[in-house]
Amino acid sequence: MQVFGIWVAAFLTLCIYSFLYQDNPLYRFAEHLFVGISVGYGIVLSIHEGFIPLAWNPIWASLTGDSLSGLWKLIPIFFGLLFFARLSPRHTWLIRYPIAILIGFGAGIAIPNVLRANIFEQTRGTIEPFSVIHSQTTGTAVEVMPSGEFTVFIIGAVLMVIGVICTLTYFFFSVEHRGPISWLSKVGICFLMVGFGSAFGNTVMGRVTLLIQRVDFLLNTWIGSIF
Amino acid sequence: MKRLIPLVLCFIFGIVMIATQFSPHPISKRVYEEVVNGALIISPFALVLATVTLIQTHATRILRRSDHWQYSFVVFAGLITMVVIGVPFGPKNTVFEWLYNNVQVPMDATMFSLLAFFIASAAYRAFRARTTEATLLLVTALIVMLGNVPVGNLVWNKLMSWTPWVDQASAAREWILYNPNLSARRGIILGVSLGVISQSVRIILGIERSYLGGGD
Amino acid sequence: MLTKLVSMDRRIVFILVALAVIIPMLVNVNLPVSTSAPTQKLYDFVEALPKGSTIMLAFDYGPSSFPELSPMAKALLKQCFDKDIGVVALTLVDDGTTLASTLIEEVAAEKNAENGEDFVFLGFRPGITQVILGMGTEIKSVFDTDYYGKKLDEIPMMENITNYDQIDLLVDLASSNTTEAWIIYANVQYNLKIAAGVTGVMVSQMFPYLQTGQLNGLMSGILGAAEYENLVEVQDKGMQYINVNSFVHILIVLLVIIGNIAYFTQRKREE
Amino acid sequence: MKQKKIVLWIMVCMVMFISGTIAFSQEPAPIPPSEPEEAEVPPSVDPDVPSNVTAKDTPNDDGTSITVTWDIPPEDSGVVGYKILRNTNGGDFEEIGEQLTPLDTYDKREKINKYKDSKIVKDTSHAYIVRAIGANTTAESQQTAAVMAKAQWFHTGEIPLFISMLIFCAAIVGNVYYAKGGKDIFVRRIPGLEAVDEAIGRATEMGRSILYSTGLGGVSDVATIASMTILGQVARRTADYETPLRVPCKDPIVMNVLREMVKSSYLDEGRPDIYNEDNIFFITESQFAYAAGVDGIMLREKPAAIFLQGTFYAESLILAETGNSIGAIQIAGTDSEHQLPFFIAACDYTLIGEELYAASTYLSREPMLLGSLRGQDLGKLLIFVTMIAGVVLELIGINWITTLLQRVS
Repeated sequence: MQVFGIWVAAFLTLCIYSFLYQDNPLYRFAEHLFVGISVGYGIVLSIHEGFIPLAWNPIWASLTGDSLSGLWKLIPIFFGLLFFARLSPRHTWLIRYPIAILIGFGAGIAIPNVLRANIFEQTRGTIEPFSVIHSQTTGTAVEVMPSGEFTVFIIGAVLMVIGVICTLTYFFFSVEHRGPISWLSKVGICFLMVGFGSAFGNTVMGRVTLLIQRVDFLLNTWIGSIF
Repeated sequence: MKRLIPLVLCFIFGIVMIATQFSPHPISKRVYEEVVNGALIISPFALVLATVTLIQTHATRILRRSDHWQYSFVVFAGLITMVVIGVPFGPKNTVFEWLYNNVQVPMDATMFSLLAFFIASAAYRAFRARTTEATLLLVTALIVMLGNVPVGNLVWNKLMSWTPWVDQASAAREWILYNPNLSARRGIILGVSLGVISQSVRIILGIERSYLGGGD
Repeated sequence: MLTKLVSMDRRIVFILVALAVIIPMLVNVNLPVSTSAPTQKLYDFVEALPKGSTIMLAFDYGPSSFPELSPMAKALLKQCFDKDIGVVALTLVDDGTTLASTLIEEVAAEKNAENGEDFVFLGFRPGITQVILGMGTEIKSVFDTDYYGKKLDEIPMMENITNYDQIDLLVDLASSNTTEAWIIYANVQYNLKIAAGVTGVMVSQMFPYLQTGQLNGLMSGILGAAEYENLVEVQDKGMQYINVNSFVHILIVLLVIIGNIAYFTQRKREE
Repeated sequence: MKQKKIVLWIMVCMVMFISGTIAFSQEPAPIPPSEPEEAEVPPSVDPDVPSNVTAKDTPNDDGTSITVTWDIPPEDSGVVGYKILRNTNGGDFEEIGEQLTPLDTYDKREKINKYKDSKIVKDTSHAYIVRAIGANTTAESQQTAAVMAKAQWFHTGEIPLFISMLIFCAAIVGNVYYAKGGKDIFVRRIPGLEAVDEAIGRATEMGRSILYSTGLGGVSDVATIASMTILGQVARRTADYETPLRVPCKDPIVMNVLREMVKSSYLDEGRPDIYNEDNIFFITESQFAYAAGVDGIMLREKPAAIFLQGTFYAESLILAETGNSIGAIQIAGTDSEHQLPFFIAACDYTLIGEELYAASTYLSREPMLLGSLRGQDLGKLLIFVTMIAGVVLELIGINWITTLLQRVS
């Protein structure tokens, strides 16, 4: 069974790589199989890891036991069932109820968390290096940085503030980009490009490693299993 | 009925989720947990619905004999196999696990690994030093790539052996990633976060209604 | 010729990439790997631990990043088993469980390490923050049994281990933000020493923690794995993959340079 | 005149922000003094009696703990550890918990000894005694007043967060009403948006379809909602030109909303007859299976224009490169900052981050969106001011802004 599994996996791997040459029946076969299998997998997981432990078990427990708290779960189930209204064209509008709940829920969760984790945290991260600069220059720092390293550090900190401000300026929409604003936003674009370049370069290694692993599988595990 | 109730529901759930996050009281904690759980229960139902749609789409394709209709049978085969084995026996069943490990995971990994090819071809085609911005993009990408693999330092140490600095290829990469890269990302994140907040405020207050679709 | 080079069919690029992977893999070329300071720091830390110490190893990655992170885990486990350092392993990611258990069993079989004597695999519990904080007071309160269903009380190695006080180092192998969680909750609140091995894409997020000394070492991506294999003197996937990686990187760099030369020569001629 | 108003607005926000934050920020703790160490204490001394012992309901919790605090003894106090004793409703005192070292109880920020008792009995009052342990002898403190733990409804530590949330909300809502009142709001040109018409026109000329993907995001993601608005505008044009518009979906809920949306666009243009529901269809929820499916569609149908707008992950480049290989005009836009480089490299036009949100405003010109865009710009100004003020203050050694931002997060 294990050897058979390797052969199946190798066959499907090659089917998908054949896409690199052009569209062909083998790729179409793998693509459709992949879609079918993944939807099936999704259904099984949402029943076994979602519906049963989260809704069914608590309800069952309150039907057989004393505590009735599990019956609360009937409310979300009711709203979930409203999705089936989609099947009847006259009642389609009913699915707006569960969708509205999910959207309101998502929006409510987002506001404080985004403010905290992204805005406050990122602003602090930009300002903080200057407290190190202050403590280094006034001699209150625990560890004194070597002067060369400190210079690099100052350049980095100043560049960071300039970069953040210029990039943000690029994202000003209700002002026309003329004069100083246009200059700032041009510098911002330069920062963005450097950022994109480095993100691109940094991702290469991870993706190539994934490819190497697949080739390793084909060459060593699969072909290796033949000989 | 068709528009007002959804807007009210959206408002209530939004406000409740915000309020509970500012309150340490046990009752508010309990409400928070129940709502999070409730949302987790509602979402899977949407998938059941989607499956119905998927079956409809492919059934129509087969009935109408549209292009490549034969492949729709493959979709059904995969779907039915997983559901017939998985739903009654659960995801820890050996056959289900076998299918997952030898069919789904390899295909997932292979699709992911296609990126290596596409990254190379995108780099070859798009990295042309046409403008200042494009040049910046290209040069940083090259520096970071060389700093990532040992060859980068090897080449540096060979070429720059007359300078006192060693292993500067990886140091340059580190500096770029930590400095200009981070500030650009911060700029994007700050802007996007403001967008997220304003969108959420509009949704909760019922100003943004596009999710209701058109009609009445 | 030039026009052809400028608008080269991408399938030629694909073939070149494939060759740059397959040939070095078959031929086994070895390029020297120098060791970066953060990796060396981790190695030195583990090497300095006396016999009978314990490290905790968190396998916080799923199938999509295992090519990068599992070589690190292997090299580190080999070092620990060779030095008689106990290993308490666990995962905070649900799809990491099978990967982690297979890997540990494989290395243990190779090094003759005993489950329960030399290592323990606790498995997975949901809720990252709760798990990390909970183990700070008592590991048993979060994991009452190990992955194989054995009670922690009955495991000889766990006899003297109740919480982080008896753990000398935590190594987090991470593909997402788990390292930050370990630092915030286990290091700041319980003074647990922490090191990490992360995917290449994550590395830049870790620099600040290295600077502040909250990380006692860092392996970055497949390069970090190769460096570590080099230090513990094993030849494995890390070395092999980084060598192949070098070739693909060189190929891409060359492609970009050739593409630009061709593009500009063509443009000059047209003018 | 207008500008004066804006400046006034910002000033008001700033004053509120700063005064609100000053009130809740504290003097930051410098590096803690040498932490008390047990080894250096000469063993013969009797331990000092713990002084100033108080018990309080722990603030900002759910009513499940009481915090006991006492002073840090001088270095030669002879204390090697502490034990906490507790009584319930005036009963006898019993030891609770293990013996604590001075390091366990030392609180860096407030420079005080602190013990949080989280195993209290609900709805009962407790009094505490702190017993200092010396090398051979022990010394007990006075007993504290009895306290009962209460749950709080509002976390006072979150006040700055709460205030800044209110300010942002006010800025956005205010501007939305300002815009709804008929005031014109300027939106700068967004490069790449001009290409939308060009792309649709080309598809029409060639008699090919248009492919539109809203990415992997759920219906509550901002990027998805922005993308839906853009799709609504694109659909109006395709309804005019009778160009087929294909929308593969990853999320079933998004699919439902999109169907409604596109249908109403076609209705608005008076072409409900050419709206075909099957053109907006579900593929799968699995990330790479979705990519495989969309790739297949691209190769078979060869759309002339491809829009990739919304939240994308690693599959971004798979889609963009395949789209490029069939020679389609590609307009991408995402707020996932990790994927932007790949879109920039592989697509003809890319909307970067917030540009995606602004694009939906630019195309639809809805007062609501225009207003909130201006509100967001005010938010950016506020961040600017905080950042610059923070840097300047840090350089002269005042760091309450940093401390405050840190405490909230």
